[in-house]
Amino acid sequence: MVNSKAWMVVSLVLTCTIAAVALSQVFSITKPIIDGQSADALKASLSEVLPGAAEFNELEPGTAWSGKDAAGNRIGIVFKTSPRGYGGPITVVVGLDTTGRITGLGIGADMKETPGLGLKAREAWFRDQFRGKSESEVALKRDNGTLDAISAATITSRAVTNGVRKGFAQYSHHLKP
Amino acid sequence: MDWTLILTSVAGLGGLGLIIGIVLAIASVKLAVKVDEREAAVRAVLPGANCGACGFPGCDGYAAAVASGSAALNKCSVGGANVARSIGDIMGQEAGAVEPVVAVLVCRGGKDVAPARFQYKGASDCRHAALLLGGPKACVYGCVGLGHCAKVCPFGAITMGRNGLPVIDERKCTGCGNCIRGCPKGTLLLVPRSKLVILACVSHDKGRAVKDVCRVGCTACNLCVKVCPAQALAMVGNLPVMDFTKCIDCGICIHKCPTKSFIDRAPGRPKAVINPRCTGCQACVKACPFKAIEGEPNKQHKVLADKCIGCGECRKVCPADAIDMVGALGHARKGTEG
Amino acid sequence: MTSTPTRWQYFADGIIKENPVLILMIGLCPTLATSVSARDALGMAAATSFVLIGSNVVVSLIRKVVPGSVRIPIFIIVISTFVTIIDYVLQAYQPALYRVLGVFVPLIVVNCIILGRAEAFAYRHGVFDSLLDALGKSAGYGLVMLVMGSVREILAAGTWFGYAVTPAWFRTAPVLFMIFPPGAFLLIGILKGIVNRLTASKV
Amino acid sequence: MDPAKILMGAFLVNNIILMRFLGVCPFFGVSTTVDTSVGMSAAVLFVMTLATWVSWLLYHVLLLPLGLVFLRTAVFILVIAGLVQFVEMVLKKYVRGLYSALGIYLPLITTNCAILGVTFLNIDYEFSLLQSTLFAVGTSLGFALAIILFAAIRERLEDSPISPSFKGYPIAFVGASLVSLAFLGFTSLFGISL
Repeated sequence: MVNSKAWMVVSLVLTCTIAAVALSQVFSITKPIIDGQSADALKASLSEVLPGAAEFNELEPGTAWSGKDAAGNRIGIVFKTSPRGYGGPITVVVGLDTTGRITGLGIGADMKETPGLGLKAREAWFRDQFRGKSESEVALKRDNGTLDAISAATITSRAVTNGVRKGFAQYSHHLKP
Repeated sequence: MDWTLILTSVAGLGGLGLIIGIVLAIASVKLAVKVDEREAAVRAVLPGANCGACGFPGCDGYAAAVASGSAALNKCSVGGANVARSIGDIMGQEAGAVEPVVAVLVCRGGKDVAPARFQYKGASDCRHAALLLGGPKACVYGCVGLGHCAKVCPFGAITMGRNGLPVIDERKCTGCGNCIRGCPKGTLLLVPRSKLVILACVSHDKGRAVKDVCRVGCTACNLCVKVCPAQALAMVGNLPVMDFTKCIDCGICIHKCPTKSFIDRAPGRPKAVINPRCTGCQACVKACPFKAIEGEPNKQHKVLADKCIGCGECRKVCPADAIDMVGALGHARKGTEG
Repeated sequence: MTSTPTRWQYFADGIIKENPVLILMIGLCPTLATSVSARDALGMAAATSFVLIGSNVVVSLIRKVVPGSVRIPIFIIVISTFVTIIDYVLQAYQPALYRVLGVFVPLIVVNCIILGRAEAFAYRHGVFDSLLDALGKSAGYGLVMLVMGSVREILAAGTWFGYAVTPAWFRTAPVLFMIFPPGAFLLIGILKGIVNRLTASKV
Repeated sequence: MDPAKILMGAFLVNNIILMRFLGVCPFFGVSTTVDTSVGMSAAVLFVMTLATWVSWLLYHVLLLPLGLVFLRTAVFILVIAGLVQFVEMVLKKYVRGLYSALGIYLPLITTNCAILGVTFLNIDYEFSLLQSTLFAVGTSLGFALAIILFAAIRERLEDSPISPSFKGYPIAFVGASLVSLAFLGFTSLFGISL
């Protein structure tokens, strides 16, 4: 019985079914937690790059939001781009004030850069460099700009700066009220 | 319990499992390789060293050839007689007797007696060294001594000696021939295990040319050819070539050779002893090539033990059958059984 | 093996005598890739151990009913189930560690140790022995990962589990080489040399 | 990303073995001689390309629309395992020589991190089918380059005088470290940041 052809197929299908049931259960349990995390993570990251903003409404689904302060008047916009880094896409979130200067830059948590190297992009010193820069000033020292790259992770640094410039070009039209 | 998710994932993964299961099931039937069960049985008997001594690409190759009947049953020298017999049983035929062979080093030019002519710092392998002007050794014919044979021996029978010559452990050696094929200088020879006296030199030079490069090299002085009682040696290319069928392993050439270029694989040799039946006819005195017998005519003669090498020539000519070979039993020579 | 190995040996062998990475030479990919810092290395070792223990137990449970010809796909599904579980559990409850390990968590499913042990051991031994073997191999794997992670972190960042253990001047110019792939290869080469020296066995 | 960059990126810039650490087990196991390495590379090229097509189609046709993304790992590895077993049967039937040369390494191709790794990277990089194919071919060429290059070095290492405890794997690792160092030189060649 153990080695008959029929049992060969049946055992495979049986294992797949059990696996499928188990995985779907695990997924349905962990999915809300993961979504929950990323939902409030999104809100946190948006307000982090646009200080003083109380609530956001979506300009473009998933990529651009406009931020209002507690009093309800617009103080700027936030956009998200995902340039391709060393290990895969990097989510970059940029806040712009109404004059088009960067108020803050956040880097998504789910990037797959080389552990311990590209991941340094998330460190504050690198992100804070972007504060106060306008579109033309966003460039690495190496590309005759003012920002210095993460040592030994030029690919990641360049990916972030390119992402920011691309974001400026695509979304700064939202700034004009 | 999100039933739709469970059902879709079961359908997805389960369905895929079904498809793959069916494909593999059909494939295992259609693509089944028809393996002759005799081939599997023969393969199981073979030692599996894949050494190629049988002339086939490894044991699988030989098993396939035997099963298809296109190979003799006793080609596996590594397995020897019992493997041949079990293959015979499997194939239902009588396997011929297998003459066990063993690898022997036919060069005694170690570092102590055969100096190098330049320092070789390249890859420590004979085949590489031999490419460079024939190797670092003054004698270009001799064993380079960098251990290629030791490396290729699948049975670990060869280790490198102190003087840079390989030492072959005859108990482990199965005669597979890997070392013979690997050696760039051809200083290893496959000889039947029963063969005891072998020339240990491969130099085609003569006289002084050999003396300059190696103290134990054969200088082609032709003495061994003259003294050999069975005329088993013939000088070809400055080397005495031995006819194994004629040679009676008496050992005379070993002791007569001025440069000790022969080796004797017998651990010990018997000695001649004259018993009282001796009539003192002195036939043996003339026959002994080493003047090892003395005594007055018509009196009981005596053998000088230190001079006698146990070649057995005296025993052959003694009319009164008064001489026996004593000691080192089990190494009696053909025609000189003690 | 003259005497059938005692239960204790199933476990103890895994750590030194049959250490999966340094002796059996399997499971090299994640070892080299995620041992950039001690914390990540241990995180990876823990995740791998969870999957190894789970799969060894399940494989030995079902070994009698698994048909020989499709045993590999079935083992694979069992292993990938455990991997997906740890993948989503990490994402949900340990997002920080998950971000660091990145693509290597799903790649545990192809970690040669797990399928290797399932095929070589669990398929032929009882549940309890397989569990012991899995624990032993995980301990051995964890040990190697700890050593690799610590050495690389100390050399490359001057810290150990994040705490500075080296003088300040060293941290300004650490041995960045150890973060890069060549450093990992070199380190495991030296470790393997030392192990050879100790066990005096020539692999 | 234009095709040439993907191909060059996978082939040289981010070599799958030496830079991404995927496929290291067969890399050390098979690379003792050049011809087994060539055989292994051919098998990897074949299986990796096939696996990429099948996994890409499965993902974008079956998993994404049905929202079964969490099954990605299980489905991909199941497909690869089935594929390798199928390839093993075909090789055993028609290409006996390669089958006996690769022997143990065929089932180990299933657990070859490089193949599954590539299928995951194709999804993460959101490549189209053509781009994925290019990436797979580039990667397996990179695999072949690394393993054949290294096999030649290892054959040479066999005969060099090394202290006994470093002979075999340790010196192979050190050798690999140097080869990997050389590949490090390719980072961001032609501005490829793949």
